[in-house]
Amino acid sequence: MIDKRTASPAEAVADVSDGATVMIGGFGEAGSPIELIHALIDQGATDLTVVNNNTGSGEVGLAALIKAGRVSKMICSYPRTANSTVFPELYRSGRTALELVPQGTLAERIRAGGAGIPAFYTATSVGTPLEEGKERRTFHDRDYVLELGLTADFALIKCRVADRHGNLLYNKTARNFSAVMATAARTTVVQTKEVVEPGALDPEAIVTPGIFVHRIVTVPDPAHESVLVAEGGSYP
Amino acid sequence: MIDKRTASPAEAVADVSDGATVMIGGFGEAGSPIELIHALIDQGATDLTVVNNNTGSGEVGLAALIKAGRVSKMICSYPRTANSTVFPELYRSGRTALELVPQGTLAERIRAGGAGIPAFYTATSVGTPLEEGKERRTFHDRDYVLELGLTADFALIKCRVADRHGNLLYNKTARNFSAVMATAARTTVVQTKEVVEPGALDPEAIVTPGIFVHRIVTVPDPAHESVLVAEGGSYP
Amino acid sequence: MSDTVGLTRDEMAERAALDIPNGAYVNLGIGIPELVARHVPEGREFIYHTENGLLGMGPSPAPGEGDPELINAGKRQVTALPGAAYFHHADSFVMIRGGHLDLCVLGALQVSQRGDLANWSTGAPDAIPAVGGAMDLVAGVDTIFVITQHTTRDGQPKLVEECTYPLTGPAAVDRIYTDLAVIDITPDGFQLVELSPGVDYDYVAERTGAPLIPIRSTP
Amino acid sequence: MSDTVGLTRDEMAERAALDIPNGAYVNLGIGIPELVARHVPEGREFIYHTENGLLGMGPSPAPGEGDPELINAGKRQVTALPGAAYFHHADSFVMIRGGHLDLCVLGALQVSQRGDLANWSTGAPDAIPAVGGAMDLVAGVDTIFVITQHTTRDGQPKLVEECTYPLTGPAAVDRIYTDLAVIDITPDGFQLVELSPGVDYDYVAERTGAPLIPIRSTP
Repeated sequence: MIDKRTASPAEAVADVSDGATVMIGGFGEAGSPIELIHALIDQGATDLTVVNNNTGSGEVGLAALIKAGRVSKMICSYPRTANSTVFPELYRSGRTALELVPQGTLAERIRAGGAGIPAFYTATSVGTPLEEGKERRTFHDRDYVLELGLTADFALIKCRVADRHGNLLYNKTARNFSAVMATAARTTVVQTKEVVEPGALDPEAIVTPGIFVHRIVTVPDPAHESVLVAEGGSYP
Repeated sequence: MIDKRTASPAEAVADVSDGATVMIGGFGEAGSPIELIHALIDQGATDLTVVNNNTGSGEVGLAALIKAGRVSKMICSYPRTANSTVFPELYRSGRTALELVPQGTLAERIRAGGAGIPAFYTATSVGTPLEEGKERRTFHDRDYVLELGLTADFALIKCRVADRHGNLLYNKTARNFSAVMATAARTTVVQTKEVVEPGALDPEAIVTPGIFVHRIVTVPDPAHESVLVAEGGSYP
Repeated sequence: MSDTVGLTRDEMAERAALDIPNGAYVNLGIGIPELVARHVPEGREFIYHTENGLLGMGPSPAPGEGDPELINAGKRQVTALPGAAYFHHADSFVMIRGGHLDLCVLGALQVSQRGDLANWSTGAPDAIPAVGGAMDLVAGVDTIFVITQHTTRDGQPKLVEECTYPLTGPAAVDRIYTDLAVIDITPDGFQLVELSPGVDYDYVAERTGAPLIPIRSTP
Repeated sequence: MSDTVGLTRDEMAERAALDIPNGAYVNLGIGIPELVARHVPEGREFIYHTENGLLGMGPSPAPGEGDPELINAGKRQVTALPGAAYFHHADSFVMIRGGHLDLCVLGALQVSQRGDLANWSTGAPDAIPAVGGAMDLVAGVDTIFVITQHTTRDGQPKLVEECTYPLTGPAAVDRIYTDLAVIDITPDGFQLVELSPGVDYDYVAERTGAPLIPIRSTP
């Protein structure tokens, strides 16, 4: 019987090693797998390269991971958000590096990584400072830059409901980067509010087919970042 | 009120001009928009470049369009199927050209065209006769070839249910190329068994968002290619 | 003229909305552009796209009825209208990069007379660079409207000969809506299209950092 | 030895199925590979992928219960098992090209001692070239099994030093299941792994177009 359930967040992230590249789903707090991130903080892996659209807020979730000094490099499009104070400090002091990637290019690089496409061309960033260091090439009289696919050792994502095979449905705009990251990591770890039997989900409506999912952890009542931040929470 | 419904297949394909590139959805008979293809035959446009995984079967649908001499070039992965006699004859006599593309590369070239990506690299076809004429490049010690995005003037596709905005759901494996082609054509024409009001479809389950769809024609009871072929049907 | 000359933020948004065609698929940037959604002209329907994965975005939810996982690109809670669709980020930028959106309304730090847009960074050495989806939008969407105050808080022109801030994209902007005027980017530079009530040509031209072509008189 | 020496098509498929690990995501080519689905070893579960957009493919439908739009890559009607998912062609080849499938079982015209596979064209001048998804599968899937008769109908070896037919992909094949033997591709060439009942080394070696390394004796 195919059953990708794992007992706990701790067990699901137990083998993340120092120096790993970890994609973390979410756009702001929507889709942020807070419980998996906190388990990763407990687990202790360091020198991580983290891929996320942002850098978290307050001192919980992704921001807490960064604050704990575990992240040597962020790859993201928008590291500056409301209540985002942890990353700016570490970035200015040179302790966390930043690779700034336009949001659509970031999504497409992850998609390419998952699709076995090592590189593609896009017009995004042509003629801007973010073109620097990229190869430029003309197709049909327009200029494009070469961008490289992005893969990871782990993806940590959150969904609404999963079946034992790892077929996933998300909640509204929490789908964002998660459904793409699931395809691009060697090991994709999902926290879900609910697990159902295969056949309970409509096969026409599945967003992430189980082939992309390796571990499922049930977190029935996940924390909301904005609530924790409003409460002044910090982790650990 | 946004309403993309069009009165008839004839009206939906009225402006296809000679020399147009037309993507036609379907894999074998699954998803083949027979009524739209027949309307295109009636309409008379010729010198078409057609993109489809196959070349149709019998003398109906795509095969009938080819038989009518309207297709100067096919772009496809598998022009040879059971009951496929029309294309081989025209190909051997030099009246229809063929661009043979591996199936995954065909899907990805169409996806790239729809995504504003002019070109990408893939390992598929490296070291084979289909590599001929393509640029080869090494990334991370593996060889890849450069492939170009593919766009079209029109996409003719079939779905199960649409709403007025053009949000689409498909039927099982009839989704195949159609959902990708919808993104890559200047004008996407859809035949659907049913049209519903916006809000009737679950926004989490929509496969093709309405932004990719321009015209919707209701064909409540579409013909099945295999049935027509078994009956010895031919069009017109 | 007084400090209150020209349009308010809300009036600028209303003016821009007038130029959006019926049925358009529109992405609204953060800030004044968000206000455009309040001003759909009578008889028209626009479909709003937010790059974090929603087509058919509706207004803010009633207090207490929002979902923290139903947000817009500015990370504010929104709603989904009938006919909405959710999708992931790669698909969302297929819409943007692939040229499927009709129009995008963005804010600006500077716009050059060639339509170069700078709206993501002042280039200050201690700034945390953050670009989001702006570069994808200007590269992918056909028609780019900018809504911006005509000058900075300390009176410097934002419409300039050459942008001094880092570019979001070259030759990107089609039309600019400011508190003082509506201005097109043309091959000849800034073309005045319309003056706000109580504003004259000289007032706008003085506050514009490049030549401003007067409204063509009807022949 | 008689003409009926070695395994039947069904037995070859059964033998190959024995080597598929539990829980594997598997794509089956057209022909003998399709028969593998009938032989899931006791206690294992495989998930079948068909490149035309289905994961969790089940057996043929009962007569009269099929849907002409629920088919496999060979365009035959199939069913969908509980836990199945439908997706479009680009996503389907994300699974293939991106290395997400564990294993693919294909037919062959020729396999070289380096694992080069030829299975899409005889290169005949009047043939209609047709490749389908074979090149994507061999380029993207880690483990490629081949099931094939050991020789052609007129007795020519299909396991050869160099393929003379156009390649599907170089250095693609890991293991070959024929009616006569199981053979691995190794850096040293064809390595005999197992002989079919009633078949000996010499019989296989004579029918193999390149050196065949005997089964290593246990030290």
